[in-house]
Amino acid sequence: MSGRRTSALTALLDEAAQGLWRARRMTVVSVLQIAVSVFLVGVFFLTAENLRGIVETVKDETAVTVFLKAAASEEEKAEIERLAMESRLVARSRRVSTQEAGARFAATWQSLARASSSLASSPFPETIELDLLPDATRSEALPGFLSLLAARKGADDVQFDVDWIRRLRGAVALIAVWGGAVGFFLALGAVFTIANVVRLTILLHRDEIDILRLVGAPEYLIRGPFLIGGLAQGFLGGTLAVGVLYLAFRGVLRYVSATHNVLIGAFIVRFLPPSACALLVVGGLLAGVIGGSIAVRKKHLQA
Amino acid sequence: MSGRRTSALTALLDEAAQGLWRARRMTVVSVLQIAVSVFLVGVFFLTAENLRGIVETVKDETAVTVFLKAAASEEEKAEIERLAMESRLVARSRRVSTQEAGARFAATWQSLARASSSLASSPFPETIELDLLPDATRSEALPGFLSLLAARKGADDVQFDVDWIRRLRGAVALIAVWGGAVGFFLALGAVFTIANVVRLTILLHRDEIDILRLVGAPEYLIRGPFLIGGLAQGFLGGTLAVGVLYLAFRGVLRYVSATHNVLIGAFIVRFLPPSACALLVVGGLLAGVIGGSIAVRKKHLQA
Amino acid sequence: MIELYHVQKDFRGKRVLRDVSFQMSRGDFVFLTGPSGAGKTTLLKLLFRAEQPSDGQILVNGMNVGAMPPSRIPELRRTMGIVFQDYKLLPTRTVFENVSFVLKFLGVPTQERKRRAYQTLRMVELHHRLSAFPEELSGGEQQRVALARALINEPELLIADEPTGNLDRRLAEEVMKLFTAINVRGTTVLLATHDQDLIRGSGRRCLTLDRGRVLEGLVEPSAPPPAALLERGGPLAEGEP
Amino acid sequence: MIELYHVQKDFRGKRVLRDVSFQMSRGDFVFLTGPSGAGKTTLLKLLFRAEQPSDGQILVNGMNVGAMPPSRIPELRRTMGIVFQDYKLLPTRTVFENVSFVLKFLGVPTQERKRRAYQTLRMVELHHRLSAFPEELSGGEQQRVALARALINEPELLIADEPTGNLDRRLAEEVMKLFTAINVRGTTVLLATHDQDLIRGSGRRCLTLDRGRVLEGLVEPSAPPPAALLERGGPLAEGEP
Ligand SMILES: Nc1ncnc2c1ncn2[C@@H]1O[C@H](COP(=O)(O)OP(=O)(O)OP(=O)(O)O)[C@@H](O)[C@H]1O
Ligand SMILES: Nc1ncnc2c1ncn2[C@@H]1O[C@H](COP(=O)(O)OP(=O)(O)OP(=O)(O)O)[C@@H](O)[C@H]1O
Ligand SMILES: [Mg+2]
Ligand SMILES: [Mg+2]
Repeated sequence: MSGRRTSALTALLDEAAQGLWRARRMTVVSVLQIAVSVFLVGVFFLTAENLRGIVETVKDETAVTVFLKAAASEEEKAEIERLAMESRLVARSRRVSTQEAGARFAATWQSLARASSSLASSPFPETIELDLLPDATRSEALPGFLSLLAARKGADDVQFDVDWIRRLRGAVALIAVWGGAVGFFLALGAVFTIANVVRLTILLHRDEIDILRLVGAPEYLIRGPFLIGGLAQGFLGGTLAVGVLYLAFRGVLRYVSATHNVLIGAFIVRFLPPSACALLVVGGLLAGVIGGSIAVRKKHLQA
Repeated sequence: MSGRRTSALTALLDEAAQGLWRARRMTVVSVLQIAVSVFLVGVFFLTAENLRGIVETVKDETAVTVFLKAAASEEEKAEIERLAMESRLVARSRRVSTQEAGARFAATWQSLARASSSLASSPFPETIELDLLPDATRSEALPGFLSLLAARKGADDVQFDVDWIRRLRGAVALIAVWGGAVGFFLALGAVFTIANVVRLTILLHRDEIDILRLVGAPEYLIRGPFLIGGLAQGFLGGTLAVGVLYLAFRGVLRYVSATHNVLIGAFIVRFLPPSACALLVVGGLLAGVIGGSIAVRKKHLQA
Repeated sequence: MIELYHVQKDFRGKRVLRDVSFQMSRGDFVFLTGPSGAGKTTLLKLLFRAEQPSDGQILVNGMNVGAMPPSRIPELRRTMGIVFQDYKLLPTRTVFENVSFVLKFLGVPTQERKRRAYQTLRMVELHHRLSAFPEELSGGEQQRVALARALINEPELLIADEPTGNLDRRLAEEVMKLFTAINVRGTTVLLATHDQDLIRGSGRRCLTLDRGRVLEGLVEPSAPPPAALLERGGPLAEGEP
Repeated sequence: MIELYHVQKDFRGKRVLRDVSFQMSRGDFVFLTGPSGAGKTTLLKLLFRAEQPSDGQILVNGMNVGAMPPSRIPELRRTMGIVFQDYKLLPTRTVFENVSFVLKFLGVPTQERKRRAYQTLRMVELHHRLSAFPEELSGGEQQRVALARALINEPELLIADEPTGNLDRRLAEEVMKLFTAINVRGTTVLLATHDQDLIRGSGRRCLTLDRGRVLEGLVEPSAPPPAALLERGGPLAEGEP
């Protein structure tokens, strides 16, 4: 019994390997096709992942800056802070001293740090930065609140570019919804493409399958090789896609940092986490297996 | 001669139509496959087109705002403007009066216009907006220039968030390069997929082609139907893709404007121009024709 | 071994077999003949469930073939050796693989498969083309590969549809000797053919199909062909429902 | 019409035809026979350039077939009617389309095509199956469709490879009558067959191939078969380079 089982498994693996090898050009093309599809989905994942990072950064930037008069007393400053925190519009308040503002400026323009520190009067007044709560920009109370702040004694000016933030918000929302739609279409396209290629491949083998059935080949030896083949192709394609995606990612990153001289670290630019990579490989693998099993399903009774 | 020619053309068209109809399921699938591929490329085009719009908006936003003291004299103001224009960093200078700033604010927060105008003291000081030249943010002279402006008599404060703009610039650069790479991969994937599907389809007809050759069918009647078929499928697929793309675009737009309550008009959100649509359809059409002609090319001598 | 009771077969309303009944016992050797389009191939297809009967009952080896669940079909076919009229060789596999494939799923080890494939191909004089592909073979050679595939497993039942149509007289006679030998060893043989010479020379029982009806005749060796039956044969009657 | 001079054909070093020379004039009717694997089909394939000769010269209708540019092949084939040993019917087209396709690219209008297809199919007794697909036909019916396709165009040269292998005796004789009739109307006929009865009954010139060599013999009606030639025939000699 055990000997017989082993031999059935051997026959199955043997058939699968032979099948892939006999149609080796087709095998390569199928693997590439799956890789291309998985790759495109991966590109989307990667883009979405990093766009999300940027969007989060943007969200954090919805801050109000209160410029303080140089002469403002500590009490006046504290009152502004208290007012802000009581407003139900502000998440966090932060005091930025003249020195700190200068240091910030120096940090981003390092080469010019000296020039800045050698200026007679510091161009940076002390400020209070307020992080707004997520929905504050849409609140009807905001304009009044801003006026109120500006009218405080210690406040010199209140800076809040509503228009700009509103636009950015719109853009982010648009990108998010559009990105979701694109991702949906991409995944759909990939599934459709892989299924289609597998279907066509098996249509090519239709006569062979009919003959195998006619000579009484057991179903596991007819379907099995297609399933194993689909699995192997899907796995290879998925892995290939993730590998190429990683290389493409590193390439683009290197190109951008070389030509634009930006400290990419400022953004959360990162590759897909291992779990997402695994998901992509599994996706390719599943596509191969499901395509294979669907295509072999029918025509059981006839011929 | 003319009668014979007509009949050859008739035979050709007849064969092409019959071929498509005989394999109608396959025809539908091929059209869909081409549509999916063209659609994905179209999605990318559309995204790129609109992202470009946003990026341009962002570029325009690299402005320096000089807040003027309420007491600043006209001479002082003019001097600041002159200084700005002489700096070789500034593209345009624009004065924004208190009224204008209030109106802007009111325009974006229409429902709150009254509240704003009823405030005792206007929260909006008069400002001068300076549009920087494209490379100004990278110029070493910028910090000094900003300090200089701030030190002017009429100037109350100079607002310029270098850090934020630097980040945005980096993001835009990254998105542009990455987008280019994605577009390249997408187009490559689409071409590969269409060619692959056409190749598989013709492999399915291999025996038929061999037989037609054996009974002496002229090449135009063997290849012609595949070319015409490819052309028709490509055209249908391309048109379908552009149509669905338009519908998807409108759908997303409607969804975003309904849920986010933003005046999309603030951005240059637009569908692809007719030329790009035509390009997509022609792309699908060419893919079909080229795929068809490549696949029928070989095996001329043998059989 | 084979029992047919009132079997009918219609294709799209066209009756191809009408009220066919006959029995064969284990170890029998029976010819099936009849003019082109009489229904020979259709009758054979019913036996291995490549078609289902429109009416009537078919028993093969005690199994009700017409009504068996699809999952049991492979099992049924594995007890048979079948020579198809159009050979049905796998175009992407060599002669050796085509012939030995059936042994693979019976769990026969590779060495043994090779040995038996060689032996069987030797019987049809094709042992020198083991590694050729079907398209590199002549018509007659392909037919002999199909034959070898059916014989390699020493099946309980051998169904052969026109197995000598592309063979010259000498090879045809060799093949008939093979069938006789395998029949002596216990295999039941049902052989469809047009070749009256083969039937005449054998003295076996012979079923004649004519327009879907079965007429039985036992032909003695060296007896004249059953002209009365044959001359009636023509192409299928037109448009009979 | 057909001239072969010292033609050789090798497949991967295996010599299938060796030094074959023969001539046929316009209007001739010649049989080609020989055991299975002798090279009959290969010889015919050379005539319509489905294969190229390894050596020697082939002239058909004055055209040097072995050396002609690929672009002229369709033209060559259109002057011929060819019956392939394995039929080569288009599986996705009906009997009518299969038969009338060759008229399509000769510019024959639809009505005329229909008329001629019906007439030709009537000659092979298949006019009632005009709209059937090949897989719905019996082996012999398929063979007759292949025959009709070759005949419909009243070609200058008819090449038939085993055209009666799946036909019963009565139909085979009908087909031979057809060939004789078409030959009388001027078509040159070259017919490969194993069926010695067909050759015997005709009294035509007969080329016999044996292991790639051609042996010529004219068989008189009712004369005994050329046993001396035939009995030598066996399967292909092994491994000859
Ligand atoms: N799938 C089908 N659909 C419709 N008609 C069919 C189908 N299969 C067979 N037939 C018809 O049934 C009749 C009998 O066919 P069958 O193949 O059994 O004949 P046969 O006796 O084997 O003939 P031959 O000697 O020519 O092979 C034929 O007229 C054929 O056209
Ligand atoms: N493409 C090929 N590659 C290798 N060998 C081939 C090829 N085609 C034919 N042969 C071999 O050439 C020999 C002659 O083949 P051919 O088909 O001409 O024989 P035939 O006389 O037509 O036989 P049959 O009567 O069986 O049809 C055979 O042994 C065959 O195996
Ligand atoms: Mg039959
Ligand atoms: Mg042959």
